[in-house]
Amino acid sequence: MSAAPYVVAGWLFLMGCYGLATSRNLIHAVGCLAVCQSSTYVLLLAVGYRSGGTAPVFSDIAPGSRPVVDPIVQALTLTDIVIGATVTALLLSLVIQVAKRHRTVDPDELSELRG
Amino acid sequence: MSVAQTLPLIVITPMFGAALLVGAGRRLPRFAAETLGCLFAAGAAVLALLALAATGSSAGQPAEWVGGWRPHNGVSVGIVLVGDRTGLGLATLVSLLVLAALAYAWRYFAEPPRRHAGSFPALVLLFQAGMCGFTLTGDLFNAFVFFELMGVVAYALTGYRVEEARAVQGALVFGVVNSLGGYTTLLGIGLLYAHTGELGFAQIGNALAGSPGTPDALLIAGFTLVVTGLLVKAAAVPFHFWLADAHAVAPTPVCMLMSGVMVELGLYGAARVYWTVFAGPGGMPAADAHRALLALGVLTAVLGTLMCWQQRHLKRLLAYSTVAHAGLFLMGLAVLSPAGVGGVAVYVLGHAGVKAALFACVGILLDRFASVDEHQLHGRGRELPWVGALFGAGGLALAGLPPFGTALGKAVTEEAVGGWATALFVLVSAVTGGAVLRAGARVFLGLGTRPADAGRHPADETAGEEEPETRGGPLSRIPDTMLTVPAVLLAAALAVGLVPGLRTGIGQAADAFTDHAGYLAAVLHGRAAEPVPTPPPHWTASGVLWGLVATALAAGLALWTVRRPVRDDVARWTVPLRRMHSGHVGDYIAWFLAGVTLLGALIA
Amino acid sequence: MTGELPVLLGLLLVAAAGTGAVLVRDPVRQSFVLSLLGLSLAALFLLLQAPDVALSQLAVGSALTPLMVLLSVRKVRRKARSERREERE
Amino acid sequence: MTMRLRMWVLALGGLGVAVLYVLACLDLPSFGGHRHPYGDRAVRAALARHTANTISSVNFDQRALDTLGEESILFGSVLGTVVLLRQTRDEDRQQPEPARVAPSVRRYALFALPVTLLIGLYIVAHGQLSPGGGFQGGVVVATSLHLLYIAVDYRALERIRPLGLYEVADAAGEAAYVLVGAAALPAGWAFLGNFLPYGTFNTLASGGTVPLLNAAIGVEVAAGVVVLLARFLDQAVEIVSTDEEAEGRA
Repeated sequence: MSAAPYVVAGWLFLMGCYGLATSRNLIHAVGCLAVCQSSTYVLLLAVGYRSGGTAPVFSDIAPGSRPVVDPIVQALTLTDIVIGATVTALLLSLVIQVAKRHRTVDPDELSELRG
Repeated sequence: MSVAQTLPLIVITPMFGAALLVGAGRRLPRFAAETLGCLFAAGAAVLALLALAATGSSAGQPAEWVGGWRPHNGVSVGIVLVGDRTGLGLATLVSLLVLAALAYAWRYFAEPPRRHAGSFPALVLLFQAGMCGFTLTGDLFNAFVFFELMGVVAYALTGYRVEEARAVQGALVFGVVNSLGGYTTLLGIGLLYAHTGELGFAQIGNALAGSPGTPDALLIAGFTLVVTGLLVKAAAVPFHFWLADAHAVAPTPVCMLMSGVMVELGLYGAARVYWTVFAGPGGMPAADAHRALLALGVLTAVLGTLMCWQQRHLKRLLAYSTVAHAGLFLMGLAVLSPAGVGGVAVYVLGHAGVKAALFACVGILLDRFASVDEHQLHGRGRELPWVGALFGAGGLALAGLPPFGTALGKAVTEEAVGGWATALFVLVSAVTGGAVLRAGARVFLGLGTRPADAGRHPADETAGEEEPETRGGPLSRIPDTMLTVPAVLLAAALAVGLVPGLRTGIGQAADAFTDHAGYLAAVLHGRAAEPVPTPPPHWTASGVLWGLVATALAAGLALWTVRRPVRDDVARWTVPLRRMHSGHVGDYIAWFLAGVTLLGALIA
Repeated sequence: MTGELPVLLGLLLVAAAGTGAVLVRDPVRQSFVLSLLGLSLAALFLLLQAPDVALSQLAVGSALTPLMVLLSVRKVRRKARSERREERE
Repeated sequence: MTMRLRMWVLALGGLGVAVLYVLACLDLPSFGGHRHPYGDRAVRAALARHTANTISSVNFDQRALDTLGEESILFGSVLGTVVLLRQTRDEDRQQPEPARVAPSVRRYALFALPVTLLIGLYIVAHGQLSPGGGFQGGVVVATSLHLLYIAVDYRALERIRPLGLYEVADAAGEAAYVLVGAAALPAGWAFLGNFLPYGTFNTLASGGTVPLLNAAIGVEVAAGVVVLLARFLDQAVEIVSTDEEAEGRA
């Protein structure tokens, strides 16, 4: 258990890379990139977890009454999620244009840039 | 207002300008939008210059805690912006180059999207904000955020000409590889946070000092992963594949920015992270970092040079020369000494001016003749003598002709690396400069035989027939701005080599940049520490001599090549090399992972 | 230790969904698996006491991203379809 | 590069990264550990500033510069998408046909729309108190408007979606964040300083500038996501290349 979340994060990252490297469809590749990114969420939140801790929101618990988990990593993950969504949007719009101009979204067929 | 307080303004001025341009974009005529864009870019440049001038006279490294979260007893919850000379100097370089790019695009650039007159300058301003933020921040995660900001905007700018098939594809490859690099960096940040519980450069460095000794696997992995993303941006082999694909297709003003500063900012980031976080006790042993950076630097320089020489697509040629020079910069940083950093700083300044000027010249060719192919353009440049002169001067400067800044930077850096490196520096400069001179001799002088396939060569995917970027088809007359910008940039590159004050400033900046303890003291305790002064970069007889040798070699190489008949088939031994650069995302990702492994193995 | 069993299950679910999202090669079906990945990540984040993050993961990961993927697929497919018809003619 | 060579490089690289990463994991403090120096400081700082939701305090006060960067990334990529998915010279617009919607779907969507909209606004408004905030709420608000597409049709959506206005709102959100941050300067604070009174703990007006910055993000995200989705919908529904159009008429 003590290292399971970290291992899962690494697994997601490598799986995403595998998908990116072997993808035959650029839309699928962008999805794989999103999988890669989810590894960073898992790692960050796992790093900030504290056994028995509760969420660092003090609207219904009294400050100091219970241990809380690390709020910093949560803020970082929030930022990270926004970045992920925007990068996905931008890459997908590029894929749409690639499909229009090259009439394919298969990276194997897109070999115009070479050498 | 103190120097420190101006630091955030350097970042937010272009941001606000971008918001204004988008908000008012529907009503603004094109002229007004472009003027506003230039004004905001210039505003940030002036602020950066003023801050730099004010810092130049004092010893400290002004640090601004955003939100006023000043540290107590060395700990804080906030983010710090640090205006040391290196950071501010780079912010100034970024802003001036952005101004040059906007001036170059002035009025000539293709019609903006309907009712979005301000979108191009707005994107460029956001690019500027991202780069300035990246140079000034003193926080690892904040650096990642600004890194992503410049990344995201750069992808959009690369694909700006959506009707060009290659542009959108290059932008996509660029986006995928760089995003993956960013996420790798973030994984590394996560590991370092788990290890130290801090995010600021200085804070992490401080926390690491608590557990001195040989680095464990966690620290090695953290360093490797963080640096990977930065090296992707810096186009170090084997993370460099995206660069040529993106640079070859991006609009010319964007190429000027990407080759001139964005790539170099990746190197800056890696160096900054090393010195502020890992250079102290409990960090990475200098020998390990030296070995890894030097090996990657040599690899990058050699591969970039080999690829550069084989290109006939002029933008790709310049792009690979950027890869080669990034390798040289990496070798200079690998020395891990103020002399190496100072040399690289001079080299980067000179290179930015020269490379941006060369791209500007190629942009003129593209807009006049709708091609950037060395063979197709054979002799056609004779009607543009001034562009030819600038292009030739740029080629000579790239090869290291004294007294250009590139020559000084090359001389100081090769001396800092020492030994066999001098030969490599001379060869890389000679071949990349020679490639530019060769292209210039063919295009602008019409030397050599006219290649038989000058018309069309369907088998070669990297031939450079393209749509011009200007509105209403090819230009009949070159606008003054397009010619002035490269001239000014080359003059600036010349000034870098000639102005003694700049050299002293860079020397001081390098001393402070490599002073780990001084940075920590300045940021965490507000104590100004004067680093141990070392001699600033300066001209030496041997440096001038090697510069002249490299220039002569480059000129000789160029003349020798253009006199020989153009060979249709490429040399056999280069085939596997060219195959590697396939433009296939999957290949690049595989190389990416291999690169992380290589980097980790070199460090461990 | 028993208190962390749900976290372990959540991790397994996330790992499985992530693997599935990579192995499912058809982008339409992938977008559904991605949305499942978003949901399981949100659940995991709740278990890790991160309701803020869970909420935005729910909004982005299981709605916005799959929606954009689907719209892109629709555009790309439509383009491809019309071209195939052209070829037949 | 051949497929086989790529797989070899990939396998070697992946293996190396896996080894590096697993070795690092073995050195990591075990999951659920109690050492979080920065986190503990952040909690204390948030309470000192009367912000009940520590994450909002970190996002909009302690590390507000990160959020400015994040907001700019969103702004930049919305702008980038607008530019990349623009209608090019070889493309035309096609009027989307009015669609027939099943009454049950319509009833559900028309009911869900105001509810979702309200939830979204609530999430934005309570950002400094309870989980949620400008970003999460903004996405919910933007998504709720698109229920109209499901309930009626694309044209109904277009009627409530004057895109120009949303683009201006997007820019205004970005500018507002910068301006609130800069407003601290004349008051003698650092940029993004929390110069307003902190208010009473656990009330809507607590946290000083946190609710203002939160609202700026909310506006920008809601408007930005609407513009973003509009571009994708445009591509999927309206914009056709000339050859597609010819085929459609045939």
